[in-house]
Amino acid sequence: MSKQIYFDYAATTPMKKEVLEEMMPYFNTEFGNPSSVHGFGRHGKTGLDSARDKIAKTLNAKSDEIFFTAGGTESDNWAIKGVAYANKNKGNHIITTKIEHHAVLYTCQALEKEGFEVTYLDVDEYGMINLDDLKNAIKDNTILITIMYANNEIGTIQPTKEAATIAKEKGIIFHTDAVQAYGNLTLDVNDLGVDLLSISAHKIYGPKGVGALYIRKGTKTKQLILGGAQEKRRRAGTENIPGIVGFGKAAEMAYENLEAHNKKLINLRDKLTKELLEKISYTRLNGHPTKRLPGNVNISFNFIEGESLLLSLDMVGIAGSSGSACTSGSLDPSHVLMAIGLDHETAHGSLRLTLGDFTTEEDIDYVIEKLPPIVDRLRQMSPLYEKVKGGNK
Amino acid sequence: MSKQIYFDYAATTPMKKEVLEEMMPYFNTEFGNPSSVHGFGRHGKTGLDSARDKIAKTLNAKSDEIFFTAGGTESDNWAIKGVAYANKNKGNHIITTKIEHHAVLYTCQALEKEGFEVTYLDVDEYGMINLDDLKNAIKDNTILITIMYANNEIGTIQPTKEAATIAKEKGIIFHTDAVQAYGNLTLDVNDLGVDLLSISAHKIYGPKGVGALYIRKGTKTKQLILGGAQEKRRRAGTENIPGIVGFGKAAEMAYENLEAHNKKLINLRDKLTKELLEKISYTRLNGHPTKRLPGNVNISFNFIEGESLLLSLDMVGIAGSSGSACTSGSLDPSHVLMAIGLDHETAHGSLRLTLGDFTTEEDIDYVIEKLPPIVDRLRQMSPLYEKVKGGNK
Amino acid sequence: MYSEKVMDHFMNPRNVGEIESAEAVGEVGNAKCGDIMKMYLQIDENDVITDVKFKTFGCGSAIATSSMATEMIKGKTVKEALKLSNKAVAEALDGLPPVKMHCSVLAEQAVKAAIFNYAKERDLYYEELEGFDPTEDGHDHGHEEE
Amino acid sequence: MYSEKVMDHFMNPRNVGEIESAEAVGEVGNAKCGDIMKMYLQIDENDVITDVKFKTFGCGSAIATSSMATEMIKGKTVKEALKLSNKAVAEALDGLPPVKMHCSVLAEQAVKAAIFNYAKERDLYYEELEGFDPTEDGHDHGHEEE
Ligand SMILES: Cc1ncc(COP(=O)(O)O)c(C=O)c1O
Ligand SMILES: Cc1ncc(COP(=O)(O)O)c(C=O)c1O
Repeated sequence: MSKQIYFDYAATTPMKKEVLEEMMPYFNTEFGNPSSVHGFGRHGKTGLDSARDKIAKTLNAKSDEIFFTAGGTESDNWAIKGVAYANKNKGNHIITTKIEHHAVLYTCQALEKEGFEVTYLDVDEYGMINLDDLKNAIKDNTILITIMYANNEIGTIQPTKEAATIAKEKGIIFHTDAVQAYGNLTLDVNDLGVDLLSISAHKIYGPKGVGALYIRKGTKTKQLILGGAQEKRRRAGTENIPGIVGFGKAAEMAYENLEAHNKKLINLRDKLTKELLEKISYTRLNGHPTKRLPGNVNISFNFIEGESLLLSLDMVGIAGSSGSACTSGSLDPSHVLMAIGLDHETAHGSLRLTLGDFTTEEDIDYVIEKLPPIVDRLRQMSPLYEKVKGGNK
Repeated sequence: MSKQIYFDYAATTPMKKEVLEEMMPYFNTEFGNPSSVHGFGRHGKTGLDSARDKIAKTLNAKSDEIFFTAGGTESDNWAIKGVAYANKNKGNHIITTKIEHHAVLYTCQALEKEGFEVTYLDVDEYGMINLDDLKNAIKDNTILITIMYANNEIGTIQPTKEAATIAKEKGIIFHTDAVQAYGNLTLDVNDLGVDLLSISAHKIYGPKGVGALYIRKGTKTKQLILGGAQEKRRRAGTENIPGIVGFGKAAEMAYENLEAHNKKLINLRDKLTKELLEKISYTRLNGHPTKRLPGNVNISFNFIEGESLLLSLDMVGIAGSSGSACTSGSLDPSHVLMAIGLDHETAHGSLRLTLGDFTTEEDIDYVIEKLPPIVDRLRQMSPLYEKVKGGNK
Repeated sequence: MYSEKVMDHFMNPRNVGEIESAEAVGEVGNAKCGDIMKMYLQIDENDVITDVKFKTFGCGSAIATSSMATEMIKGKTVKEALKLSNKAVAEALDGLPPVKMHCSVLAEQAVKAAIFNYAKERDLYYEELEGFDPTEDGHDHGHEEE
Repeated sequence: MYSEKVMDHFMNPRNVGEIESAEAVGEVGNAKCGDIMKMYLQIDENDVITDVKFKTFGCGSAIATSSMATEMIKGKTVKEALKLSNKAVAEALDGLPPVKMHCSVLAEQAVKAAIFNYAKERDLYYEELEGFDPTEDGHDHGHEEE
């Protein structure tokens, strides 16, 4: 295969060369353990501190409110379990949504088994929560509200500030999974009023296996990973200095170019969406038409299944993703697509194409050219299509 | 400062250039998410599988018994909490030792707060457990024994096989923290009979922020990190493919050269120990004289404090570590040095010099030359020394 | 993740389509699980399957196993076709990933379902269909236990 | 982690040693916590500290603060020396890491302890020693709360 175009930036991103360059010295020159009393360690410490400052700056947080983790998943697990365990004297009720990432959802489910009570808010057809639902869900024993900033599958951006304001009025701790939003949207923890916020490096052209949790000063949490005194005794384990340094650089770069990045992505995103919906019948855009991540396109193609669509696209060098269960080996299609009201068949026929910094207009044109015949070929094979094709187009 | 010699390999190691080379393509070429249905993801998957095979091979384990984590700390936390929570229907008693790494110790202490019962075995003056103590500590409700393979401070190697055999006879799950032993000693999980074993990449010239947990097939455990379906649904989070690939390479290299590596280190270690003990009075070797890690030297210098010793060494380009509380900002000196029976003053005056693949005979000679006058200078300043110096030498 | 044979049968599936006046038609699977297979068999007076077509909604391996199954029963007698096992289909494709083995089960069942309907209409008895339930979809997506 | 001044006073400490017939000797700290400071003051009839020496068992900043404290009180009157605050010592060293601030407290207390003993022997009263307890070691290693 010659051409290979990446349309799966929401899954992970290639690391930028500037990020790798920044990391290089920390692999085998400035490689010391930052807790050590010697030059090798001090240099590591300097890299660590500077990355922490950079990330704090992008979030308008204080440096000592940023704690490094091994990724978005750990940040989510830590945020939720940490708040739940540290505040269980105050109550045992948690509010979240039906469309969270599994890192949040499964953590909440695990807490339910331990005796916590969890309310999973519904979302509308665009994947948007209803703020009145949130208000109504709050009870005297609610200790935590965790609502994702932007959805990884359908890109919908939640009214996070409004939700956090509701939480604050009631004195409830508010966490947001901003793994998809970070680096793509302006996030100001003070303006938003969130208490905890999860981010991950590999979604913003940084290294895999590195994330962070913002914890507002004064927020009561417990540790998830116990051991050494790293991260002010709140997250143990020898620090992944090269990774953290890379994260810092990636964060800095993302926010240097945010406006240009966004403008470009939104243009390409809207072109791709419009053309595909026009060119191919029996399709629908999933997620909110405008309140969505700049790089997210998610379309359902009726009568066909997502994995076969992905495989066919892969054969022409287009790398996308799907909410079909068949891509994950599980039975049910994406819980997000089900939550916005799709039937199983439509959910299985969903395609997510996510755009990023290396996506070009030609790439978009290439998809617009290649996708319609592929959809058509698969529909011709589908027993579901024959039932309708007599009728319309 | 010109010369800089690293004597802190037990804290962390520089990454080998071969390891970095192996990782490079996965940063921005083969960077895909291995769960994805496209070429970028498939290549990541290949790197992941091959690293898993390599590590399994070094432990004589099956590939599907190796689970990647973010480091030794997470592996320890997961092993202990995972077994404790999954087996609490059978009992709530755990046995460990007083000289474990904090990743084990603090996890056990946290479980105590949750209602588990923990026995902390004493060690003798060499840091060795007593197998009869272990047998006597076992109760009907014992569900887990966790004993470190080799100690990170004093290097003592435990009779792990014998301890695991005792556990097996009683049907108790056995975990060992082999973070320091891995890559330095031959470890065969089947010969040893351990059920879980923690390892970490950055201790063997691999990347920081990557570890693994060996879990014998059939061992009942619970997840620590919940979310995506990675690692056969047992450890969530987008896989750190470059890091894992580097770990695989580092593991392979460590075991290719094990014998030569060991022979060299033991020679240098014993020379350094012998010369320092001979040249400087009021000293003692901490840890077992022969059953110790090939690269570990740990000596207490009476009347002086470890951090000032480290600082002085750093000024002449020698990077070591100490069990003194003053290096960590905590009050009490190392729990390990206390457990082997040192008084506070002696524990505070301990120096750990750990040797590795890049240590040369000249480096050893340099320390032998530089250390005695430094010790002497600090002793001349010490109010404790004046009390004895009238008497002996 | 897929063998070359699977990819070949996915990209160039054999026997796609419908047979208007097929003697035997069977459909298995459901949209919930993401795969539906429909099989059309033309069967002559000697019980020989002279033609076979399929339509499949499903993943790559669902399409590939459908294609392979049709190839494997074409020209065979009904009794021989009933002996087609999912393992044989998977092996003919040089194997399937564990999570995709259910697709081969579905292909086997699609053939059986078609013949089941054929037999029912004609009041024929095939020992091989003893215990076969066309409403069971045999879905076991190979979940890992923790 | 340490300022250049701290490193200078650690590597080249001023006034190390003992004074055989010192008017005032004080010792604070303990081996458990890893730092002991002993201070010797020579005080003339006008209450002026004409010489001062120290011995310290402890970390780099314990040695540096001892050294700096001796420098700061040398030539001062006892009353002036009693005004020496730990903050002043730390500032004179261009600051100390938060976990090491207790070392400067110890240095302040070592001076006070010596003068306390001097005053006790001679039945002198210094208002600045009101409430001073030479057995308190003021150890707060600056632990982070979770
Ligand atoms: C919304 C969201 N939350 C959490 C995660 C988990 O992050 P990571 O892969 O860094 O563990 C992801 C991505 O996988 C995500 O998209
Ligand atoms: C014995 C032992 N266990 C666990 C760890 C923790 O490993 P990591 O730093 O990879 O989290 C270390 C090293 O810090 C160690 O020496």
